[in-house]
Amino acid sequence: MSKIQRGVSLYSFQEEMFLGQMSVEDVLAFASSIGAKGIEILPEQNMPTFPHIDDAEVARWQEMLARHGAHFTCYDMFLDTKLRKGETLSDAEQVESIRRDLVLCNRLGIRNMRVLIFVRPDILEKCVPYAEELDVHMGVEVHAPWHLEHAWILRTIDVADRLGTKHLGILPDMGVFMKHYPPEFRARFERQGARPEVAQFIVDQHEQKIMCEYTIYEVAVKMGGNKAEIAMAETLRHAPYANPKRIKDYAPWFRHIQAKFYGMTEDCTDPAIAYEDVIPELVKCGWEGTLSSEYEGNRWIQDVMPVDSREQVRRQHVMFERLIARAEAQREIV
Amino acid sequence: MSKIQRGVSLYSFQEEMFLGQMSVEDVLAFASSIGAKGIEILPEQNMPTFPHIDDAEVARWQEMLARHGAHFTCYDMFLDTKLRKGETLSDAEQVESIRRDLVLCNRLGIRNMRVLIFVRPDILEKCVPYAEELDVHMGVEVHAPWHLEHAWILRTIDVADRLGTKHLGILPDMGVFMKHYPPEFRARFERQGARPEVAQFIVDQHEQKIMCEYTIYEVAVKMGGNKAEIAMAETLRHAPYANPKRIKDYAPWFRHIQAKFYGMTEDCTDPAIAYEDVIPELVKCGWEGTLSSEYEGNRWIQDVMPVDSREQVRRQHVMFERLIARAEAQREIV
Amino acid sequence: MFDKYLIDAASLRNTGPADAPTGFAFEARLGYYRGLGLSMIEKLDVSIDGNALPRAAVRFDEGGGPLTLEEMEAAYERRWPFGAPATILVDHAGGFPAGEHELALLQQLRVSYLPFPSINSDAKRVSLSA
Amino acid sequence: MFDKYLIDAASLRNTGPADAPTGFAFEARLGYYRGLGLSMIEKLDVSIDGNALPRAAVRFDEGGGPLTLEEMEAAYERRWPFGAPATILVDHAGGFPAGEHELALLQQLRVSYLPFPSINSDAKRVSLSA
Ligand SMILES: [Mn+2]
Ligand SMILES: [Mn+2]
Repeated sequence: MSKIQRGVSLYSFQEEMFLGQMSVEDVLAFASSIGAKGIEILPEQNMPTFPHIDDAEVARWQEMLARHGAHFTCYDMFLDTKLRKGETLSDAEQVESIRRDLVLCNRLGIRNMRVLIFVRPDILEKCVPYAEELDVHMGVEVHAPWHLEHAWILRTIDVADRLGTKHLGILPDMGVFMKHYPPEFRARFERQGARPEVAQFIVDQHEQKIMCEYTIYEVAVKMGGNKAEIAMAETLRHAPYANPKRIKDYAPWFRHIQAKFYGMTEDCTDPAIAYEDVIPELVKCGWEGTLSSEYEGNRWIQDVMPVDSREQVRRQHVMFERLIARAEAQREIV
Repeated sequence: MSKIQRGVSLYSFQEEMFLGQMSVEDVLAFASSIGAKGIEILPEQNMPTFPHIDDAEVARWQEMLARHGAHFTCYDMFLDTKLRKGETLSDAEQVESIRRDLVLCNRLGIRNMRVLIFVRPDILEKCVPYAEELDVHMGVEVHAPWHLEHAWILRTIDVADRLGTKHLGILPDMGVFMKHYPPEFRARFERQGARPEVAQFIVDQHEQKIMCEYTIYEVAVKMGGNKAEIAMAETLRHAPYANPKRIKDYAPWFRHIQAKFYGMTEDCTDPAIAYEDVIPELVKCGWEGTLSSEYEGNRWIQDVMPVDSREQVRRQHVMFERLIARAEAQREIV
Repeated sequence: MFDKYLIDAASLRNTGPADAPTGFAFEARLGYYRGLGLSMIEKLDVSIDGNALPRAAVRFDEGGGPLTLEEMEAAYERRWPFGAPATILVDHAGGFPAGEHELALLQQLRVSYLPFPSINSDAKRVSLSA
Repeated sequence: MFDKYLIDAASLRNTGPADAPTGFAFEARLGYYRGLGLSMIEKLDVSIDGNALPRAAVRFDEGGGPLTLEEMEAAYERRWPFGAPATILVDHAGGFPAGEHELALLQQLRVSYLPFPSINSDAKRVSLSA
């Protein structure tokens, strides 16, 4: 059996939950039904009384998970450094906010915490003793336009190495592996007035992996792009294709993956994110952890069609099963 | 003895050559005097009759090199795709221009050609048969803001791997390893009106490796930066610190290095580029090739002081000898 | 990410005496994928047919009692939860004008991990069903 | 990268009959770190005291004979080598004006690997020494 487990982030169902069409228990029931038993939560999204979570609430969640044979995988933290107008939280306040989250992780029985990428490595260093004591891994989310090799990310890894701790590292968001431009992005920009030939130009430039600033310049200045076209070109800043070969080099520093996606085709393939390259790398290096669905397609289609997050997540998991099985088989042959 | 050889690019002496204060033979004599026997040329800079180089001219260069015990290492090509107003050279014309350069490399006895980063991988693919026949390695210059792992660079490597050729790869410019902000940049922006506290903010942000677009936004929008301050912040787009650990992964695809620098201190250290991290990596992986000085400091200081490219290059080579010897010694111990 | 859902058009109602309304109110949701502390809500701009109403005319109540936007800036212990309706109260002599008008709401949020303010906005043609 | 060196101030001279000059000329260098084919030199803007002279009044000669800027655009076989002076000839009735004036030269180059034009410029206070 594979060491790679499957799960979902509640983030994936934000459309239905926002509109009151799904409860968290509906999400758990659905996730369980597709074998995605690992549950990632955003307490600030999914726990209305946050940050005041009493023991009864903790028990309620544990019972709900048990009812569906599910378990928690990851806690997505936020850090409101701009709580007060015109000033930033002091370092001590930042550490205290993170400690609060670590304590809540521990109470909930969660061993991975997603740390927002803007949190300073020296702040995290001060939190390591709490993370160790509470046995929670703090993983800085590697989110586009950053990538696994960005010097900002390496600073956190350097801190972890220097301290020799196993409780600080990274948490990659698969959005960094955007091999092809998402059709959902293109379609929305076309609905907003992007001319098809300009949209095609942008898609072609991305396909060729041309430095995004060149494309933005071409569209904005040389082609006299309209507002939708320029906005579409600017999405390229956040659409890097990082090298999947690096996964093995960073595997020791991550234990959980946010499996970002924007839309799946009917035959259960992802037209944008390079899971076909990523999953074999994960299998090859023997990585253990959870691929946690992070569907972010709702905002790209909600203007024109109903959002069906369940169907999208279901398709992604069909793909995961297929790709994991294929990679495992390949591995046994080699 | 180390497999790493030392050399200079004529690019380093552009100030003195432009002003007629040094001839190419002066450069060769100087380079040889500091043990930098490998010579990189830019024919479009250093050969006034380019592209018409007759056999007598070739012989003149060979004799000049022999007089100084030097040898050619690399030929920096250009590709004038915009030769004609309003249209781009056809693919066939681009291939023909590159073939012309490869032939000239071969006539000059040069086995490495620096290819500009904008040259398309599919054009280079068409040039591979010529490169193989003429025994010239075409190395796409990996120049900031690109880096070794950028998807555009990986496309060329994919072509090389698919063809199984040893005559296509990359040619890293060490400017991608900018660990600290160059003091020469800062000083010039301060002369142009950047306030010291804003300049310090920019330097601090770079030191922390914060995503450059954030710093540009802070300076331009939040701090109401003046023209010099915004221009200084914008240099951060071209000041990445790529991970030196990747050098070993890409060593099979490069045979020559452009050793970019902006200024050396009197005690022969580079305050900006991470040669202290880069050279041990090169030594560890047994890389064979030439570190070719590419001094680019002239444009940052010429407004306020005379440029002394010789002294700058001399200092860099003192550093190279020191760092190579130290890394070799470390290697023998381990 | 939820701009089109911010204003609950059906919730629009006048406030004050029925025969001499002093304002109107409606339910709104926060256009963000998590809840947020009230102190980080920098603006709740309400406008009718493109005319912005004064900031001082707007109050907010997520359930903890009405606050002026000024008071909200220091409401460090209160939050607007994800997907939850809150009441936007607007002082407006005579109440919401008769007939159909465009009611717009713009939310400007101070999101710590973004260098610029996060802005969500919605505009809907609404009328008081009397 | 060589902006301050573009104009050779000492080379300024009038052209045409000495008693009724029809223009002036000076030596200039290309502000780029390599030579460039003439067809890629898009502009050679000459101005005196901030007043631009007409494009049609300017001619260029790197040694191959004078060309109008229009003709330069198709001069695919000629190059302006690195660091080499070339003559900028300017039609200007009466020659260069008497006394000290600011002479400026702006070069706009079409550099294939840059998405935007490369611009180099120099301005020097000069006077005819005769
Ligand atoms: Mn994510
Ligand atoms: Mn270079």
